[in-house]
This record gives sequence, structure tokens and C-alpha cells, in this order.
Amino acid sequence: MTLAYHLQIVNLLAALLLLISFAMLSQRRVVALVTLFAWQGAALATSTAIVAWSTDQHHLYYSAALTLLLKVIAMPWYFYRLVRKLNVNRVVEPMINIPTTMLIGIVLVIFAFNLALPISEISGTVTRSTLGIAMAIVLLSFLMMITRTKAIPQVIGFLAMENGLFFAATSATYGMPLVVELGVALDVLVGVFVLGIFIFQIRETFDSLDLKHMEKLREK
Amino acid sequence: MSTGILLQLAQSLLAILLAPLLMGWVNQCRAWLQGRSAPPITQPYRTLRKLFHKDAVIAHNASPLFRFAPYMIFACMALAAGIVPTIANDLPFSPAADVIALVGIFALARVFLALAAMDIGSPFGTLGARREMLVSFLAEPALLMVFFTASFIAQSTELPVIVQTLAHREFAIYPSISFAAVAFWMISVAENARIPVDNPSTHLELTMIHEAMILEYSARHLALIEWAVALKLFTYSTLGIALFLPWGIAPQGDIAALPLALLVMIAKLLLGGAALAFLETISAKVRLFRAPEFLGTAFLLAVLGMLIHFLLEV
Amino acid sequence: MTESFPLLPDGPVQWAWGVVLFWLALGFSALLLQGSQRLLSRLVFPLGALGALGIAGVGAAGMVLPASAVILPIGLPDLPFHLRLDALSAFFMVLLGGASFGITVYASGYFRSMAAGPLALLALWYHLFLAGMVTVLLADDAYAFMVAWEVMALSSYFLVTTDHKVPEIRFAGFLYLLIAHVGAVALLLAFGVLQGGHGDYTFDTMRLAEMTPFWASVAYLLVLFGFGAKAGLVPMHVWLPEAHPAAPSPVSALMSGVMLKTAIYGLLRVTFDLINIQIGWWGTLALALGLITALYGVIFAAVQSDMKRLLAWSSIENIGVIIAAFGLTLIFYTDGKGALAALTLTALLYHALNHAFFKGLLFVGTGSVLHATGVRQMGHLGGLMRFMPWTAWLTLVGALAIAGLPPLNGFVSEWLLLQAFLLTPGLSHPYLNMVIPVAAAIVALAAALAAYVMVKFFGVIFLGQPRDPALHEAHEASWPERLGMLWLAAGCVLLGLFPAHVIGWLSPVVRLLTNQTLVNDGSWLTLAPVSAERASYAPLIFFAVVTGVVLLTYLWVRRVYHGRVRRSDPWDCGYPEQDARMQDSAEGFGQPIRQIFEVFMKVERETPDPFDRNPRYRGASLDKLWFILYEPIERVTGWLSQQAGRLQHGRIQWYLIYSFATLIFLLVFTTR
Amino acid sequence: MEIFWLLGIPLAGGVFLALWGSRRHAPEINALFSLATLLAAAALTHRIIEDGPMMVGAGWFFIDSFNVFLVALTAFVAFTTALFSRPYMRIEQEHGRLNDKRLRLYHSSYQIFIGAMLLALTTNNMGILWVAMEAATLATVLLVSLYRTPASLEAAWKYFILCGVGIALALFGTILLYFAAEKILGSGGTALLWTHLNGVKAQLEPTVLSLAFVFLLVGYGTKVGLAPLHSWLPDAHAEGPTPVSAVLSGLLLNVALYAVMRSKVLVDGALGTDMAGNLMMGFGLFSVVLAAFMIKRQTDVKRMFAYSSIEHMGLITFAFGMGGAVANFAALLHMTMHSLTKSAIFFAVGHATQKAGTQLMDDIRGLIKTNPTIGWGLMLGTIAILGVPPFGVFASEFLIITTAMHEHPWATPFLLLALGVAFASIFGRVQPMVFGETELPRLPHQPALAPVFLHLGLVLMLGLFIPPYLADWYRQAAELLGG
Repeated sequence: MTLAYHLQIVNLLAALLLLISFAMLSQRRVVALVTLFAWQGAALATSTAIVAWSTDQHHLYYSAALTLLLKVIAMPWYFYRLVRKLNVNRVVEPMINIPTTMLIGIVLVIFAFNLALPISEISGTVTRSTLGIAMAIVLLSFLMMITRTKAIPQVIGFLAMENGLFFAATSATYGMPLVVELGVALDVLVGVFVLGIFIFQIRETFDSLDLKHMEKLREK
Repeated sequence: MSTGILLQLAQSLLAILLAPLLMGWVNQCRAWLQGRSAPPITQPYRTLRKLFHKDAVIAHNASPLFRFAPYMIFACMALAAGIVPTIANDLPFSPAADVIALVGIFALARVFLALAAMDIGSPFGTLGARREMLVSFLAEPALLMVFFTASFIAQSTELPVIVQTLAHREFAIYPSISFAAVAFWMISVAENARIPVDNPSTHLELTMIHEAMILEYSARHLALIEWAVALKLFTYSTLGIALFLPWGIAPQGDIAALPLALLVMIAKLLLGGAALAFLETISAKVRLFRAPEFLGTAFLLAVLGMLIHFLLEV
Repeated sequence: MTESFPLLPDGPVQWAWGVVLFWLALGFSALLLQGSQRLLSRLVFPLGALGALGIAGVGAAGMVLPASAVILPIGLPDLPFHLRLDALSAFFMVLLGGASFGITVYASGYFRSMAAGPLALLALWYHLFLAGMVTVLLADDAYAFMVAWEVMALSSYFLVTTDHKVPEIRFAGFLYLLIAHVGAVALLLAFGVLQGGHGDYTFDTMRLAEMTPFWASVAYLLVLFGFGAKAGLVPMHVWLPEAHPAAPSPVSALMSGVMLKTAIYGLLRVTFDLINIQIGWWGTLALALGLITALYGVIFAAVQSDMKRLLAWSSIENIGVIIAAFGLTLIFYTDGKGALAALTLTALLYHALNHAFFKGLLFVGTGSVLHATGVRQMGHLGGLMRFMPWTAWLTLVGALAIAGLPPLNGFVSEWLLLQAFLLTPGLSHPYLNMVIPVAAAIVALAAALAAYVMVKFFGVIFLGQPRDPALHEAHEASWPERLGMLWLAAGCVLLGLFPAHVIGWLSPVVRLLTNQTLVNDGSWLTLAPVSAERASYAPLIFFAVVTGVVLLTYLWVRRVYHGRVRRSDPWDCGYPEQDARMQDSAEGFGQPIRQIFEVFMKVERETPDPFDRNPRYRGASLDKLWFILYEPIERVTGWLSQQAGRLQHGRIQWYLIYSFATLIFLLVFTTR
Repeated sequence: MEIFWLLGIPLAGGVFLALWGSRRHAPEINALFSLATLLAAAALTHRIIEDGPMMVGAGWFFIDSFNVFLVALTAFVAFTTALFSRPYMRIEQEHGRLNDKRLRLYHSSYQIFIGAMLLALTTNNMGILWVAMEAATLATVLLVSLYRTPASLEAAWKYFILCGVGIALALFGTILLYFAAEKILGSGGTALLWTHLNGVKAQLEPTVLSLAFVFLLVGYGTKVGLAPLHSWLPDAHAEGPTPVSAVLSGLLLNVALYAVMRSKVLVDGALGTDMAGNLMMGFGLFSVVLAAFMIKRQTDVKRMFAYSSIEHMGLITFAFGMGGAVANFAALLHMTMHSLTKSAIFFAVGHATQKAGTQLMDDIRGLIKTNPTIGWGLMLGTIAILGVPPFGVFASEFLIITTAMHEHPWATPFLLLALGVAFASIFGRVQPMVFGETELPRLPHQPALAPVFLHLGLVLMLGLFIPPYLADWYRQAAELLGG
């Protein structure tokens, strides 16, 4: 079947999102990571906007705007500041080496697609095929959180996961009810704020953001 | 009934009076067999008399228990002697205690003797008491097993009934009884402090059991204990006779059979005493820690007898 | 079987519950009396004793009256406390009341030297303990039963740890509560099997529930484990020799004499009353376990050198005998030999009653010794008979009774049990009837060893010369203590002299459980359980003859000869420097037994070298099962927790991996 | 109407205390707000008892007997904890572990935290439920790291990341739920209302729902502390201030479990199989066993009791998994008992650790000698939590274990093993802490032990007598959960 071009664009953006998360998985430098994160946000915002336009669901515009505001402008800017302040922008060796990570990532993607297949069948929305991608993004960012040994990349992984969720919400279900969207956004905002405080505290107590300083609490 | 009571008293008195005689007889036989010149057969009576006349000498720290024990022991033995059918069967006392209770009586006497021995607190007393209890804790169950074998045959634990079954019913051969008999012999040797478990005529600390316990006793107390010992030997002998060769014991209420029964009994006792003396002479005393083995064997034999009863006779 | 009784609206059960409430009130009021030691020891405990007497009375009434039940307003919403008093409970209440009356009277004297503050707490736990035990006997639904059961365990735990400054005592208490709790969980599971479903836990529904043999057996095994853990059945016995000596003597007496019996009660209640089918091999199992326990207990009792430990081990022996009787009862019962089952059950109940009295007596006796000397090691005692004659003679009664000597009570139950063993050829089972008589040999052996143990116990503590000069200051027990002991000793004697009456009195219980009664085919003074032809025993004649002969001989000797006595030193065998330390010590007395049964023990000995200035000897015979069974458990759980600990690795990436793996696994698992 | 008070008061309290800061009586004000919340909760509860379940605020809030009893419980424990934290925090401040700034943070986010939990309990919207849970997490993260020690920071970080991830997964589950729901209910606000979902649960798409439940279970399960998702829990409990530990294990875990149960009801309805139940039983059993063995190797008292919380949550989850009237009833009862008892224990432990100046159990000895009340509080609390009658924890364990034996005998050996090991470990460590000798000095302040004995008294009472209306609640709630 042939899709309307805006839907093709949405699918394209979906692919783009997936691509970006792979890129993030393989990225060693923090600043670059932040940039990629910003791009991911941008792609997300656009796709949301397009979905909103194509199915004229007005509240999706709000969520698109929110995304743009938070994930493209506010947070990246905040992270840039953080990185500059704490100058932690050096090469970060992940726990598992990159190629292995990529391989695992591919496996995850396939798994996610298989998982989403039966659901996409019954999905009424025009953008059903994107659900699998969303799930894949979630799993990939999870994987990224696992592999990163520094605080900031882990946080970014966490936010990337939220992106994936958001994308799932918009693409599969034309977005959650507005209240929920707002609540989620608020939580994310507060969460990032708290994180900021944290990272400073961690920094000043361990004078490093390396997570391997934080392995004291364990079963002796 | 009244005749029953009289008969009972008569038999008890007879046992009490004859007991030292049996002891004397055994000693005499031993002397002969060992080629010594024998003391007169009435020697035990003289000893008793002499002891009764003496003043009792008691340690300073002796408690009342010490003085009470000899009477108690004597009383227990008297009761036991009254219960076992010697010449007449099924006397009024007999329902007072069956074979299990009989074992209980012996145990009671033994415990009092052991306690009395520990009372003074001289090293020998305690040593003797310990050894005595060691011997008895094996001998007692063995004796019970012997009785059980008999009572399985007789379907009863009442001595009169057992005797009745074994003696006055139609004659039958019980292989189990033979095992029981051997076991009983070993037990009674041990219980009466005879060779090979103990030596009545030793005073060597390392070996003595019974003598060590009564070391502190003198005069009338000693006399009572000696008498009780004789009585015990007598009771065991009559018990053995009642269980294993009961023929000749007069059935209930048969007064006419009594004189014959008396004669038969005396004959049996003479034989038994001689046999005891003979066996004592040919065997040597075993080391103390062999005693458990010896009695263990007795115990096993008794149990074996019981099993054989179930294998062959039921 | 119990349905045959009409349930009266009210009856003795209310009275029993009233006493329970009275005890609770007493316990809590003790907390208020913390100030005055006098009131606590001189008022609270005597009142508690009155309560015990009341319980005994209620029990006696309950034996003859039909069963009565009551439902209390407390408990779970759908499951209020059901209480019920039938003959079985009544019997055990008589046991409890009778024994604990003497013990509590004793306690009121024993605790006079204790500080008020701790004593108030102790009084609280003590009366909670009593109340708990009675409620266990009354409970008629699983929840009430378990609550009472655990209250009993808990309060006794606090009693055991009264002197919690001592690490050993803390450990003892810990071990006790742990095993009690595990046993309780097993009981919970058993009730889970027995329940009718839909959360109906009343015993009535359990009685009606139909069960497959498999589930019935599961329930039975759980129950045997649970109650066995409480009763000290080998191999769940390890807590007992630790906990019972640790407690203050009256408490030890209660625990050994009374608390263990509640386990027996539970065993009877569940096996005969609640489970509606019985299977033969259950009895065989119980018989075997019981015999092992009896032998094991008495052997270890023989090698102890701490007097209270010795008694604790002997409790294990007696419990073993009781459980063996229980097994034999089951065997007869499942074999359809109702009359024989009745005989064995009678022996069981009789022995339980006896044990309550003589073990209580012996424990309080050691209590007085402890008060007088402050020593528990028999190696430092001796010759106390001269300083505390009351205690000594009364204890002697208990010792003779527990040694199973006629004409005291211990002998009666043993005699009945042996009679039961002698009747096993009646069994239809091919080899059981051959093997079980051999089991009688073990019972006899245990009995004989018990005599050994008691000679050691009494002889070393009360006879001989004081092994320690300090003992010369030992003082006699106070009057309440003597009265308590007197009561218990009287119990031992009377139960021994009037067996015929006791058996007749027991018949309602026996009928309740076996639908049969034991006919005493003898006059009021002779006991002839099956038929006079078969076996009879007349303690009164026995007693009369022995006393008669003693008196006659005494008079005769006095009259014919004389009663002159000279005092002198004991014969020293030509070795002048003899002192009290040369007497046989407790270890020495137990040494032959240790040598014979060394297989069961892990013997630790320190023998001094010949050139030692002040040589010391130490010997301990430890329970091998502890090392075979319990230490491995400890090791395995330790190892497992090591492995579990590895999970908590400290590294957040790992934790994320756990979540991730769980997620993936569940996704795969559910979408397949 | 009460509902708005119920939610408004804590939020107002949070804001107010943030402004009021460290002026005098801040702790008292904190307690006052909690008291007000409690009163509102009481009023609401009364209302519900009077006239049954009700919808408030155009269906945004839904109160039925299931959540109203949790509301009451939460408000109650929150209040007592506030009472306890008053002297506790003062002593901490004197020990110099806290300054005014942090105390202000503590007070305001304490109120926020309570408010968030109440919102999570009362809302009818699965989405809002999620939002509230997240808010509760965020509110507590900073409380856990209140002392700013390296250890507390680490604990807080792990708490934040792990729960954040978990909650994110829960969001995905919620999205899937919505995705399935809007087919029937159409898109828009109503499609996430639990009541509506519950109405149409039979028609919801099974495959989607099963998938959704997995995400929800893993997500909220992380907060419940189900093994192996529990890793954050012991750290957070051990390193945070004791009042926080008390509310965390006393309340937050319950709320998370509440969320799981709400979704379970829907999933059961949709699938018609007991897949959800089996999953929960599996998780529960694994948690119980693992926690028991973890407890065995603890040296830090708060950490040990944190693991015991995991054990009990596992037990409750297991019971809910079994389902059925009795098991649900038991689980609800156990929820109540556990939060009361465990918070009481944490109160006592808090004072004990303050006295000894350490959380290492080997250094805490002979409490009974120096502070008998603390000693007895700890001893009785421990006995209660170990499930010894007549305390109420036993009542629920009794029902759970017997039912398990009746319905799922295979599980009982594990339960037996775990309970035994846990008992040995906990009791073996607490006993020497309470008993024995010590040289430690008495506490300078009068410890606030009224809450401890209030809780224990309640637990004792509920073990012997459960008031009829309370029982009715439990029954209705059990019905609701598919009894």
C-alpha cells in the first residue's frame, strides 16, 4: 500500500529516531551525546507536530511544543552548561565495547519489532508501524544506560528512554490525554532539575562523575 | 482363703529360714570342689548370729538412709521370696506382683543398696554402687526378656499361671525356653554377685562390686544384708526352678501334694546349688568391662529366645 | 466421635476461661506491683496457685460432664475464638492444674530472694504462660490454637531468658524460640491441609473434612514434626537440654512437667480427633522415633554433670516413652484392636500424668539445692541430705518414682506399657507382632538406665561428703517450697498406690479417643487391665507387706538383740589422707555408660599432664546429632546467603541489567 | 469535598513549610499539617463507610473501600511519623548531621511526598496515578540524600536511576493500556479512567494487555521492591533518615503495590487467565526467599529491616497472586500490619542507633538496661514482624500460609524455609541488641516512643480483635480485587 506523504515523513522520522539512538549508543563524547539528544528531541517534536496536523488533534500541538521547549532547548542547554562547568567532556569508555553493544542493540531491535507486530496489526492509527520503533528506542536507551559508567550519559540515556515513550504515545495512540502529558512533562522537568542538583552534589563529594566511585553500598 | 494365708506365711518363713542353708550348701560344695576343707553347712547362721550380737559401728556422716536401707532390702527380698511359688502355687500374695513387678522389687532393693553405699562417701562405696548399677542396667532388661518369653507361652505374666501352664498342662517342648534358661542362668550369676561377674569372697578394691558397697556396714545391718543376699540367691533359684523345671510344685489348694513338693524342691535346690558351685569353680572372674559383654550376651540370648518363640511356636 | 455429645450452651468451659482471664489479670497487675516485692511473692503467686487448683477442679468436672463449648467475641472476623472442653482437654487440665499448683506454691517461696522489678516481669510472663497452656487445651479452632500455642512459647521464652546477662542463656532462649517457631509453621501447614477450605478453620469442620490417605499422611507428618519439635522428639530435641536448665527452677519444672504435655495433647487431638482416617505405618513411625528418643535421652542423661541438664535429658527420655506408647496405640487402633488401644492409651495418659508430678518435683528440688548452694555442677555438691533433709527425702520420692520403682507411680505406667507390648502378638500384621516385643526390650533398657541415672542424681547431690566446704552453710528450703514439694511428692505416692481408681477415672478420655474403655478386672486394690488371669499388680498389698516386714524386722532386732550404735570414721582402707574430692564425681559415675555408648557422643576431654601444679580435668560428652544435623544446616544456609549476597553487587549497571533481563524474560515468556 | 482537603492540605503544607523554613516550631507545624490530613482522611473514610464507593471531581477521583483504607493507613502513619521525627530530627541536628536548610527541605518534601502518595491512591486516572508515583519518587530522592554523605548520595542516585527506569517502563505500560482502551472508549481523557476501563475490561485486547501488564509489573514492581528489581531498596532505607525509611517501607511500597493491583484487576478481566496472578506469585516467592537469605548476612540494622520489608512485600504479592477471597483479605490485612509494625520498628531502631551512634548491630547492646522502653519496643516490634502471635502480623500470615497449603502446596516448602531463615537471622541479631550488658549512656532526650507503642498496640489489638466495619472494608476490598 502507499501511504500519504506526511505519513511517509513520520515513518522517515521514526527511522531517524532509531538511527539517532544507535548513534548515541556508539557515542563516546558527552557533548556529542547531548547534541544527538537534542536532535532526537527535534525529530520527536516534528513527528508529533506532523501527526497533530495530519489527524488534527490539537492537544498534540501542545505536546509538540512542550517537547521542543524541554528536550530541544532547555535540557541540552542545561547539559552543555553542566558539562562546561564540570568539564567532564572527555572520552568515556563504556562498560562493554562499542561493536558488541551495537550487536546487542540490533538483536533488541528485531526483538522489539517482533513484539510490536501483533499489536500493530490491530492498531487503528495510521502510524501503527512506528510502535515497534518506539519500543526499540526504549530498549536501546535502556541498553545505553547499562553500558555507560558516567553519570551524565546515564541521565541522557534515561531521557532518551522518555523520548521513546513519548514517541510511542504520539505515534501509536495520537498522544495521551493532555493532563497526563502535562503531568509527564512536569515530572520530567522536575526530574532533570533534581538530577542537576544531584550531579553537583556528587561532583562536590566525589569530585568526579564516575559511577565507579559509587559502588560502596554492597553486600560485604 | 485362711489356709491360703497360712500357707503363704509358711512358705515365706520357710524361704527366709532356709535361705542361709542354701548359701552354706553352695559354699560347702565349692570348698569340696576346690579341695579345701569345708566349713559346716550351718556356718551362715553362726555368722548372722555373731553379727547380730555385735555393736553397730557407723561413720560419723552416715544419714538415716544408711541405717534404713538394710531393713528395706531385707523386706523386698522377703516379699519376693513370698511371691515366687516354691512348694505351693497361686498363693494370696501372688496377685500383688507379677513377674514385671518382681523385677521391680529386685530393682528397688538394688537402688537402696547403691544409695546406701554412696551415703558414706568413701571412694569404695561409690565405686561399688556405680559398678552395681552398670551390671544391673543390662541384667534387668535381660531378666524381663526371659520372663516375657515365658509369659508369651503362658499368655500371662502371672507366675502361678506360668507355672500352671508349664507344669500342669500337657507336656510340650519349648525350644525358646532353653535359650531363656541359659540367659537366666547368666543373669542370676550376675545378680547374685557370683563368679564370673563378681567374686563374693574377695575384698580386692579393683575387682569387687557387691562387697565394695557393703564395706561400711557392720553388725546387725551387715547381718540383714547378708541374709538378704542369701534370700536373693534362694529366690532366684526357686524362680529358675519355677520357670524351667516346675514339675512337682503343688497346684492350688492341693494340701496333700505339699510334703512331696517340699522334698522335690529341696532336691532341686541341692542340685542347683551344686551346679552353681561347680560352674563357679571351673570359670574365672572376667574383667569389669567384660561384664557388660557377658550380660549383653545374656540379653541377646533372651531376645533370641523370644524371637524363636514367634518363629517356631506360634 | 465427639458428635455423640450434646453441646451444652454453658458448662465448665466458661469456668476454665474465667481462670484464664484471672491469670491474665494477675499477670498484668503484677506489673503495677513492681514496687513491693512482698506482695509479688506472697500474694500474686499464691493467688496464681489458687487459679491452678481451680483449673484442676474444672478439669475434674469436665472429665465427667459432657463436652461444653463457647464462642468468644475475639479472634478473626470470620473466625472468633472457639473454645471447647471435652474429656481429653479436661484430663490435661487436671494434669496442668495439679502439677502447676504445687510448682506455683513452691515458686511463691522460691522467688522471695528476687528483686522486685524483674520479679514483676517474671510474674507477668509466668501467668501468661499458664494462661497460654490452658488456652491451648481449650482451643477449638486452628487460629485460637495457634495463638495460644505461640503465646505459650513466647512467654516461656521470656521466662527462660530471665537471666539474660549470661550469653549461654541467651543462646538457649534463641534456639528454643527458633525451633518452636519452625514447629509452629509446620503446624500452620498441617492446619492448612486439614482446613475445609474457604477459610473455615474450626475443628468441627476439620473433623468432617474427608481426606485422601496421601493428604492425611502429609498432615500427620507435619503434625508429628511440629509437636515433636515442642516435645523434644529426637532429632528436634537439641533446644531442650539448653532451655530447660537455663530457666529458673519452677519454670523449668513447668516446662518439663507441663508444657511438653501440651504437645502430647496436640498430637492426640489432631491424630485421633481431627484427622478422620488413621494409617498403620504412622504408628510404626512414631513408635520407632519414640524408642530412639527414649534411649538417646536416657543415655545422655547418664553422662551429664549439671543436675538440671540431667533432668532435662531425662525429660526427653520420658517423652520418648510417651511417644512410643502413642505409636503403639495407633498401631492397635488401626489394626482394629480397640481394647488393646485403650490399654496403651491408658498407659500413655498415666505416664504423662506421672511425669508431670515427678519431673516437677525433681526440678523444684534442684531449685532448692540451687538456692542453698548456688551450684548446678554436681561435681561441687554432695552430702546435702544432712543439711536439707526435707528437700532430700522429698526428692528421693521423686527419684524413685521416675526410676520406675514400685510401689510409686512411675512403675504403674511402665507396667501398663509393658503389658501392652506383651499383647502385640494379637496383631494381625505378620512381622509387626514379632518385632514389637523386641521394642519392649528397649523400653526395659531405658527404664533400667533411668534407675542408673537417678542413683547418680540423688547419690552425688545428696549423699556422700560435701565436695565443697561452702556446702556446710547450705540451708533448708523455705516453707512454701516444702509445701510445694510435699504436694508433688504426695501426687507421686497416691498415683502409685491407687492405680485402679486412676484407670477408672481415665476411662472417659480413653472412650473418647478409641471408643473403648479399659476394664479393670480386679478388686479396688488390684490392677488387672485385661484379665486377672493375665496380669495383676496390687501396690497396696505390696506396700503393706514391705512396710510390715520392715517394722517386724526392726522390732525383732531391737527386742531380741539390741540397738547399740558406735560412731567412728569411715574405713579408709589403710590410706589416711582421704578427703571428699576422692569420691566419685558425676563424670566418673557416668563414665561406664559413656564408654559403652560412645558412638552417640562427641567426647571432649582435657586430662592434665603429670607435672601440672594444680591439675584440672574437664570432660564433656556432646550431642553428636548437633554436629551431624544442625551444623550442616547452618553451613548450607550460610553458603546460600553468600551466593545471594553476590547479587547485591554494588554496581548500578548490574542492577539495571537485572531489571532489563527480567523485562526481556517476561516479555518472551508472556508473548509466547 | 473531603478529597480536596485531603490532597490540598499536604500540598499547602509543603509550600508553607518551604516558605516558613527553619523558623521555630517547623516540626510542630509539620505534625499539625499531618494531623489535618489525617482528619480529612478520617472524614473521607467515614463518608465511604456511610455511603459506599464514590466518584469525585467529574470522575477524576474514585474512592472505594480498597483505596480508602490505604488512604486512612497512609494518613495515620504519616502523622505518627511526623510526631516521631520531631525529637528525632532535633537530636540529629544537635549531632550536627543536619543544618536548617536541609531541615526545611526535609519538612516540605515530606508533605509533598505524602500528598503525592494520597493523590496516587485516590486518582481514578491511570495516567495521573503514574504521574503521582513519579512525583513521590522525586520527592523522596532528596530526602534519601539528606545527610549528603557519600553513602547517602550513592543510595539516592541508585534509587533515582533504578526507580526512574522502572517508572518509565510503567509509563510504557500505561501507554499500551491507553492504546488498548481507546479502541473501545475512544481517545480522550476518559480512556484512562480506571472505572471506565474496569467497566469494559472484558473487551480489551488480551495481547496488548498482557504486554502492558508486564511493563506495569516490572515498572511498579521496582518500587514495590520485588526481587530482582529490589536492589535500590536496602541502600535507600539504610542511608536515609529514619523517618524517611519508616514512610518508605511503611507506605511507598504499599502504594506501588496498590498500583500493581489496580492494573491486575483490569488484566485479569481482559485475559480471563490467571497469568497475572502466576507472575505475581513467582515474583513474591522469589522475593521472600531471596530476602530471607539476604537478611542472614546483614550487619546494619536498618538494612536488615529493609530486607525484611522486601520479604513481607513478597509475601503480600504472593498472597495477591493467589487471589481468592481469603488470600486477598489476608494480603490487605498484612499490608496494614506490615506498615504499622515496620514503621514502629524503624522508630525504635532510630532511637537505638542515635543512642549508640552507629547502625552496626554488633555495637548496639543491652538496650533494656539503658532505655527499657526502646528495648522493649524493639523486641516486641521484632517479635511482631516475625509473625509471632498474638500480634496481627501472625493473623495474616496464618491465613496466607494455610491458604497456600490448601491451594498451592508446592510453594509452601519455600515459605517454610524462608520464614525459618528470616526468623533465625533477625531474632538472633536483635536479641543481643536488646538483652545483655552495655556501657552505652542513656539518651539525653526523652525518646518519642508514643508512636511505637501506639502502633504495636494497634497491631496487638488487630491480632485478637478486628472491628466489624474494618473487617467489612477488607471484605469489600477483597471482593473488588476479584475475591
